[in-house]
Amino acid sequence: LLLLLLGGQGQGSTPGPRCDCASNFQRRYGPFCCRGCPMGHYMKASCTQPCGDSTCLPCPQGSFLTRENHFKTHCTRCQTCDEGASQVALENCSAVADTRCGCQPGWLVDCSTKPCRESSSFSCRQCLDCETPPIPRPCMPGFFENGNGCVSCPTSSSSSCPEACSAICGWRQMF
Amino acid sequence: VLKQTPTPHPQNQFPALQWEHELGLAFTKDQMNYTNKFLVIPESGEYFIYSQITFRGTTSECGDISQRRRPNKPDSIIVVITKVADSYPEPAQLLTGTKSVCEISSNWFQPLYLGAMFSLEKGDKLMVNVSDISLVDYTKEDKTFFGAFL
Amino acid sequence: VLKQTPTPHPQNQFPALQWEHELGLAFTKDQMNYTNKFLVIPESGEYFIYSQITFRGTTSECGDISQRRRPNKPDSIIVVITKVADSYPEPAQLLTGTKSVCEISSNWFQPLYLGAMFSLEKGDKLMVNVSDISLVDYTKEDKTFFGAFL
Amino acid sequence: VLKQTPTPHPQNQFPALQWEHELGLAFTKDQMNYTNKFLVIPESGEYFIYSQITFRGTTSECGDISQRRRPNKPDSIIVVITKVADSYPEPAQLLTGTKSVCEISSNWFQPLYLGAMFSLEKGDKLMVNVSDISLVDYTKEDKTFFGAFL
Repeated sequence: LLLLLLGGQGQGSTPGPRCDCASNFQRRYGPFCCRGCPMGHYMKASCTQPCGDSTCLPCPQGSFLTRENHFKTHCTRCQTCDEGASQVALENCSAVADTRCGCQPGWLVDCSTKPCRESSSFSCRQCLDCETPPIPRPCMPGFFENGNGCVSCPTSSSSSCPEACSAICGWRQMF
Repeated sequence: VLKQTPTPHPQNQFPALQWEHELGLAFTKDQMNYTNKFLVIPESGEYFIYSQITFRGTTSECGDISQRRRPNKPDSIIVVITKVADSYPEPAQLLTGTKSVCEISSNWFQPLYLGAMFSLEKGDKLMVNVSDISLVDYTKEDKTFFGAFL
Repeated sequence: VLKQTPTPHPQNQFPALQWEHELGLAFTKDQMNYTNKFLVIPESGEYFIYSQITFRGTTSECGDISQRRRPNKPDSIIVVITKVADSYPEPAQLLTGTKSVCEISSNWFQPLYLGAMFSLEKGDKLMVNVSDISLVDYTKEDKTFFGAFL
Repeated sequence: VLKQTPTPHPQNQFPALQWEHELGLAFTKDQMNYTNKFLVIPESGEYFIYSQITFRGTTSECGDISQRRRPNKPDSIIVVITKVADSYPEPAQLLTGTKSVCEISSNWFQPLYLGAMFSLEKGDKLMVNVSDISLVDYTKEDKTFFGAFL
């Protein structure tokens, strides 16, 4: 005598949808396998019947979740754009997507670090000073301008002493 | 931390920060209450209080080395965790993080972290004050935070 | 912390550190489990999570003040404590320490410390990610460490 | 922290700090005992140990950029939390905060914070050692502190 058992594996007598938490959008909570929450919602409570839906509530204002069929119990807080760095919100936070910060049209994204990383902060600079070369600034004490760089002042007595180096090698000119 | 709305504060007092206490990673529990910039202590006992403030700024005058005659005085960043109690009219400074800033780079950013255990009374209120609110990085909750537990 | 064997990591993700969890001062207790760069949370509750990373490097390009036209951009050191949960497919950044680096000295070294309380679920996994593993001082256990307690 | 009276200390050891343990915010409880620079552990268990030392100094030689040919070597500030146990004749370094100092400003000040959990035995003694006592800011209790809890 061959006894063939099919279906629900002891979860209620009527053969319902496959509900053994095997598929990745079900998760076991106590005796039940539950279906997850949609994007933009957090899980308030797990399901109360086999293969039931979890209780999902919308993300409160200022928070979001981008993924489907999840079991997260709180939403992620939206980032805030850095007004001190002249950033603006290119896209405001919604229940399903974080704030997207950037620069207003005509402004340049100026990464704060070198190398620039994906997570590096940035500031926005108005483009009227984007193209023009930086205002040349005097070289450090002990260096003089040579071409477009700064070169250290001569210390040997053989060479002439540039004016910017007078504090270092100017005395030799007097002899 | 929340984006701060500049508010008038007494001349000799650093401004207090506003905090998010429900969204994202933030939470309160066991009657620990947050109201109007204060954590309110629900029962007397020893609490571990902690905070990190990430500061960021553009280059400081002190760091401008091109016009240098002699070393400049540094700017500074300061964070203070303060207790306000009904039992005494003056706030008490529990923890202070203070650092000089003299950066030669075009911009700078750095955190100050504080944490210690204190004997507190029911009803005591805790706040976080900073030397300059405009330097506080409020953009992400994992960079600037404040908490206490029994 | 253990000497790190460079491993490939997704472009937009910082590499995770490997830790010693039995030798010397390191220990695990009450079913707290360490496996493959992760601390695994044994029971749901509020945990205080902390870490210090000591970074060290040679002088940075930004700190080379001789060729200066105008202030250079700083490099940076970053440490992030990250949570990975079964309940959600994306990791969550719990704590971030980020500091600009523009040192004029021949070499530099500095710690970043982080610590805060979080509400965690059984099975949640914690790891420590850093911006540049080659800058991490892994030589002594009292300089670079990571832990959590209930 | 108390104003430190310079005391001779072994050449290879950093000097230990003296602490106030009763006045102001300082307190000891549940048989935790403070004596002669040491916190004495009253019962075996896992303790969270923490300390912040605020250092301050005038400009460092390394930061003197006027005569610069090539980058100088930095000074450094170091804080170590050390355990002394009857079970073993040598002290154990539990936590170390170490930072290079190469400040170009006329003066500088900065904190180093440490905190972690350790498995300790009854009778173990904890002290805080620093690289240079003269750099420690002992003026206010909220800037420089030390503690442990079970």
